[in-house]
Amino acid sequence: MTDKKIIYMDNAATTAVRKEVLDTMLSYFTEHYGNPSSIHSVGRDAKRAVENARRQVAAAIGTLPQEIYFTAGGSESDNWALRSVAEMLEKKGKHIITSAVEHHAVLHTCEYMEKYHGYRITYLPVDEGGRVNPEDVKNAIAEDTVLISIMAANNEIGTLQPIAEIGKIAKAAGVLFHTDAVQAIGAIPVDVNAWGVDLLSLSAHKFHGPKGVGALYVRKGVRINNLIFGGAQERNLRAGTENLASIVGLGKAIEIAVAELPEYAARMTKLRDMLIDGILAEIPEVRLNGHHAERLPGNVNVSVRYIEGESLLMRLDLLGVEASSGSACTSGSLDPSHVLLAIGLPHEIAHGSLRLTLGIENTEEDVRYVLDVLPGVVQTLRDMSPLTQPSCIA
Amino acid sequence: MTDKKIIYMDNAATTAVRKEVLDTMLSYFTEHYGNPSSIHSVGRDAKRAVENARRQVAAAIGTLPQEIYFTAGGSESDNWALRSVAEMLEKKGKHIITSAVEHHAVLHTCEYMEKYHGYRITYLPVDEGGRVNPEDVKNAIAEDTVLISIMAANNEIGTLQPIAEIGKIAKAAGVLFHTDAVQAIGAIPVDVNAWGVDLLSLSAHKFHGPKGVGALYVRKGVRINNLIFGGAQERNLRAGTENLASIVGLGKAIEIAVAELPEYAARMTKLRDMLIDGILAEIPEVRLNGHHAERLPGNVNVSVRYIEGESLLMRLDLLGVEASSGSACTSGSLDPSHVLLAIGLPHEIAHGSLRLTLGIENTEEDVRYVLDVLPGVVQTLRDMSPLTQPSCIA
Amino acid sequence: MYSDKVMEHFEHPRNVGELPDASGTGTVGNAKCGDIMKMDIKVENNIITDVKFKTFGCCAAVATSSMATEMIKGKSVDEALELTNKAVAEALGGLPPVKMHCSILAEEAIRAALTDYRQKHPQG
Amino acid sequence: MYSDKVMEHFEHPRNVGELPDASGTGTVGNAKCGDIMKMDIKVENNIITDVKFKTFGCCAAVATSSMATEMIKGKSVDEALELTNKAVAEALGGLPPVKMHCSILAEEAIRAALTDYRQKHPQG
Ligand SMILES: Cc1ncc(COP(=O)(O)O)c(C=O)c1O
Ligand SMILES: Cc1ncc(COP(=O)(O)O)c(C=O)c1O
Repeated sequence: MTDKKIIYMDNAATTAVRKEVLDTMLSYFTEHYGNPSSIHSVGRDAKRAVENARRQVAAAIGTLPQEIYFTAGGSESDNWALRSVAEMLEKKGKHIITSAVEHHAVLHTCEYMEKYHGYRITYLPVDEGGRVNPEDVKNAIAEDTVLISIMAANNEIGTLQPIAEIGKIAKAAGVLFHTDAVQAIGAIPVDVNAWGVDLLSLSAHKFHGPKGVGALYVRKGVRINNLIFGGAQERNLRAGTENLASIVGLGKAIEIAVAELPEYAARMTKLRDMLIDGILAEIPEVRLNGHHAERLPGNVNVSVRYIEGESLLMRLDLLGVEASSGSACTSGSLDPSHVLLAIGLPHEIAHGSLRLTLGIENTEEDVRYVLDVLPGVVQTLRDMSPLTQPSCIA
Repeated sequence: MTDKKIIYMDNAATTAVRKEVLDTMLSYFTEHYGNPSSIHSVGRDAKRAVENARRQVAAAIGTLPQEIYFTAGGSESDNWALRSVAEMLEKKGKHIITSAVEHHAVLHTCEYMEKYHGYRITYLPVDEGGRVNPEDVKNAIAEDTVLISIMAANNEIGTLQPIAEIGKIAKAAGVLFHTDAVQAIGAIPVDVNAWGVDLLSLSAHKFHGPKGVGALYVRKGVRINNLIFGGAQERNLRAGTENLASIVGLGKAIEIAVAELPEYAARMTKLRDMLIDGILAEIPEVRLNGHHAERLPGNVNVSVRYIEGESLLMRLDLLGVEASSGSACTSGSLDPSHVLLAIGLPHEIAHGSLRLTLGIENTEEDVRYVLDVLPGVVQTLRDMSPLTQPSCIA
Repeated sequence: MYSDKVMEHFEHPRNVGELPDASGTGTVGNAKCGDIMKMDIKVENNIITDVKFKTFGCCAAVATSSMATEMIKGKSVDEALELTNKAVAEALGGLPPVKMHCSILAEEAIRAALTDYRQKHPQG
Repeated sequence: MYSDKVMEHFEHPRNVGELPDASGTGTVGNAKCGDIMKMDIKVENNIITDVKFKTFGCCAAVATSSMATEMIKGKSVDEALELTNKAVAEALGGLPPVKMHCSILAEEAIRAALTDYRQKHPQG
C-alpha cells in the first residue's frame, strides 16, 4: 500500500510464510489437488504428500509418523488434547493440573470443563520470572488427576518451562502430560522423548508456515477420542478433508525451522539481547518481564511505566514498527494480560507492556531503528500522561 | 508426472482451486500475513480481508456477516452445530432428528452424543430416490427435540432434500434446524431465509476454494457454545488464529460460484444427462441411483451389476478417468455406503456403484471419452466376475 | 478499526498539557482499568478560554480527550455541561463499540473539571 | 497404496476364466461382503496342469487370485495345499493391512478347489 518500511516484530503473533514453503504448497492448490481419501491416482498423490509431511513433523520432534495427527492449528490441538484425554479417562477422575500462564486455548478449555463437566482444575502459580515450580506439580497430583498440561514456552513473556523435569514427575506418577509447544517449535530443541511428554500441540504459522494448520502429537498407547467426528481421516480420529496444501506447508516449514534452529537461535538471541540492553539503557523506569536466561531467543517483553500499551503500539505502528502489548484492548476486555498479572505486575504497570518478537527477517538495522524511535515515543506518551506525577498513581 | 490426460470427475470429493481464487490468496501468505487480532497495521489489513470474506459468504447465502463464523471445513461446521446447539439446549431435552443419508460428520457426531451424552437420535428413512419425507420430520418432533439436521444435497447420490418444507415444519414447531449445505453451495441456489434454516454448514473445497476452510451460519439469536475455546476470534465463539489466506480464498470462491451458478448449473445438467443417458444406453444391467429430477447438476451415480466398485475405479483410473465409488474400500470397512443401503440397494449391488461428479473443467469431450471407455471396462470386469452366472449371486 | 479522525487526533492530540492557573480540574478513571484522564480548564467571564488534558490510555482515550477539549473551548460553562459522550464519539467519526467507554470517560472528565470550577467559584 | 506388483496383476490378471473340464472347483466369499473368488483346477497325475479364476472384488482380490493361480500351476496337489496367504501377499510385494483378507480368500479358494478335487478323486 504505502512505501513505508515496515519492521515486523510481532512474530509470536504470526509469521510470514517463507518463500520456499509457499513454493512447495502451490501445486497442491491447482494441480495435485486430490482428496487424500480418494483411491484414484490424483487422490493417491495427495495422500503421499500428506504422509510425507507427517514424516517431516514426526522427525522434527523426535517421534514416529503414526503419532502425528494434523489439525487446524494450535488452539484445536490444545482443545482436542485436553477434552479427549479427559473424556477417555473419566472413570479415573476429573482433575487436571495446568498453570496460570497457559494460552487461552488451554485455560478456556479448562474453564469449560470445570463449568460444564464438573472437572477440578489446579492452576499452578509461577514465580516472578514466569516459571512453574516442578515441586508444585508433584504436590498437586492426586488420585483423580488425569492430565498435566504445561506449556513449553510462553507466548507473551517468552519464559521456558522445565518441561523435562515435569515430564519425569508425570511419568513417575503415571499421569499423562501434555505440552503446548506452539511457541517452542523452531525456537528451542523439541524432543518428545527427552521431555517425556505424551501429547504435544504445535501450529505452523508460528514458524513461517501457513495459518490454520497444526498438529497434535499423541504417544502410542494413549487413548484419545475425536473432537471432530466424520470421515476416516487421521486414522479415524480427526475428520475432515485434509488441508492438503497447508499440511504440505507445515511439513516443509518445520523441516526448515528445525534444520536452521542452531543458527537461528544464535542470531535471534543476539538481536534480542541488543534490544533488551538498549531499551533498559535508553529508557528510565522500564522493566524486563519474563525470565532472564530461560527465555525464547526472539522474545522481548518490557513494561514501560506511566504509559498504556495500545497507545504505545499505535505510535510505533505509525513509525512502521509492528509490535504487540499485554493488554487485550481489542478483545473488548479491559483486563491486562493474565500472564503479566501472574508474574506479579500491578495492573497499571501491566497495561504499559510492550512485546517485540523477532523473526527470520529481522536484522540489526531493524533493532537499531527500534532503539532509535522508541525513547521518543515513550517520552511523548509520558508527557501526555497524568501518571508521571507520582501523586496520581492509584 | 505423466503426460496422460486426466479427466477428473470426482468433484464431489474435492475440487481444484480456481486460478482467480489462488491469485487472491497469494499475497496473504507472504505480504499481508498479519494476525487479524493484532492491532498494528499489518494486523488491521488482515482483519479487513477476513471481514471482506465474511461479507462475501454472507451475501452468497442471503444473510448478514454477523451470522457467519469461519471454521476449518464442513466437518467442523457440522460437529460444531450439532454439539453446541445441543449443549445450549440441554435443559430443553436430548432428542435430535436427522436422516439415514447424512454425511458421516453428522452421523458420527450423533452417535457420539448418543453414546457419551445420552441423546436420543431419530434417523429418518428415505425413499428409493433418497428423499426424506417432510411428514416424517413432523411426526418425529417431540417435546424434547432440540435440533433437526437434514442435509441440503447428498454427496453420494446427489439427491436434493425438501429443505424449505422442513424449514417450515421446524419453525412451526419451534425447533432449530441445521442443514449441511456442503454439496449445495454453487450447485443450487441457497438462501437461509427462503429455506428457513437456523444453522448451515459449508466447505470451500467443494466449490473450487481451498481445503481446510469452511463456515457455519448461525441465525442471530441462536445460542451456541464453542467447539474450540481460546482466543477471542470469531466473536469469541471459535478460537484459533484465522486461516487468513484460505478465508480470503473461501470468500472469492463462493462469490464466483454464486455468480456463475445459473450458467454452471445449466452446463453441468447437460453434461450429467449426457453421461446418464449414455451409460444407461450403452451398458446393460445398470441402474441410476438417487432422484431423477431432484438432483445435483453435476452428480451421476450408477450401480453396475456383477462388478465391484474399487476394481471399476482403478481400471478407469488406469485410463485417466478419476471417479469414486460407494464402497468405502480404503477406510478399512467392507460395508458399502450407508446411503446406497438406505435407498434400498442390496449389498452386492451397492458394492458395484460408480460416482462421476462433474466440475467446471469438464467438457463434452470428457463425457464422450468416459462413454467411450466405460463399456469396455465394465465388460472386462464382468468377464472376470463369477456373478455373471446367475446361480452364483448370493 | 479506528476512524481516520480518531487516528488523526491520536497522532496530533490538541491541548495536551496542564494549566498552572486552572480555574477547575477534574481527574477520572483509574490506572488499574487502563484509563485516566485529567482535564484543566480556564474560565473567564463564564467562558472556557483554555483547556488542557493529560491522558493515560488507549488511542480512543487520547482521541476523545483531544476532541472533547476542542469541543468545549470557547463555550460557556453551561454549554460545556451539555457535552455528551455521543457527541464526542460522533465528532470522531464513530468509535468501536468496545471503545465507547472512552468517550464516556471524556464526558466525565469535562464534567468533573466544570464541577470543580463551580465549587471553587460558587458566585459565577 | 498398492504395490506395483499388485497393480500389474490387477491390470493384467493371469489365468482369468473357467475350465469346462475342471478336476476341482472352489468358490469362497460372498457378494454381500464384496468379494467372491471361484477357482477351477485341472489335475493330471497329481500335478496341477491348469488353473483359472473368476473374481468379484477389489484390486487386491483380483491380484491375489491371479498370483495364487500362478503360484500353484505346475505344483503337486500336496505342494499346492501348502500355499499360505502370507506367501501370496509377499509375492505381490505386500498388501495394505485392510486388504490382507483378500489373500486369505485366495488361499481359501485354492484350498476349496483342491478339497473338491480330492473329494471327487479319493483314489488320487
Ligand atoms: C455433505 C458433506 N458434508 C460434510 C462434508 C465434510 O466437509 P470437509 O471435508 O470440508 O470437512 C462433506 C465432504 O467431505 C460433504 O460432502
Ligand atoms: C502458546 C500458544 N498456544 C496456542 C496458540 C494458538 O494457536 P493457533 O492460533 O494456531 O490456534 C498460540 C498462538 O496463537 C500460542 O502462542
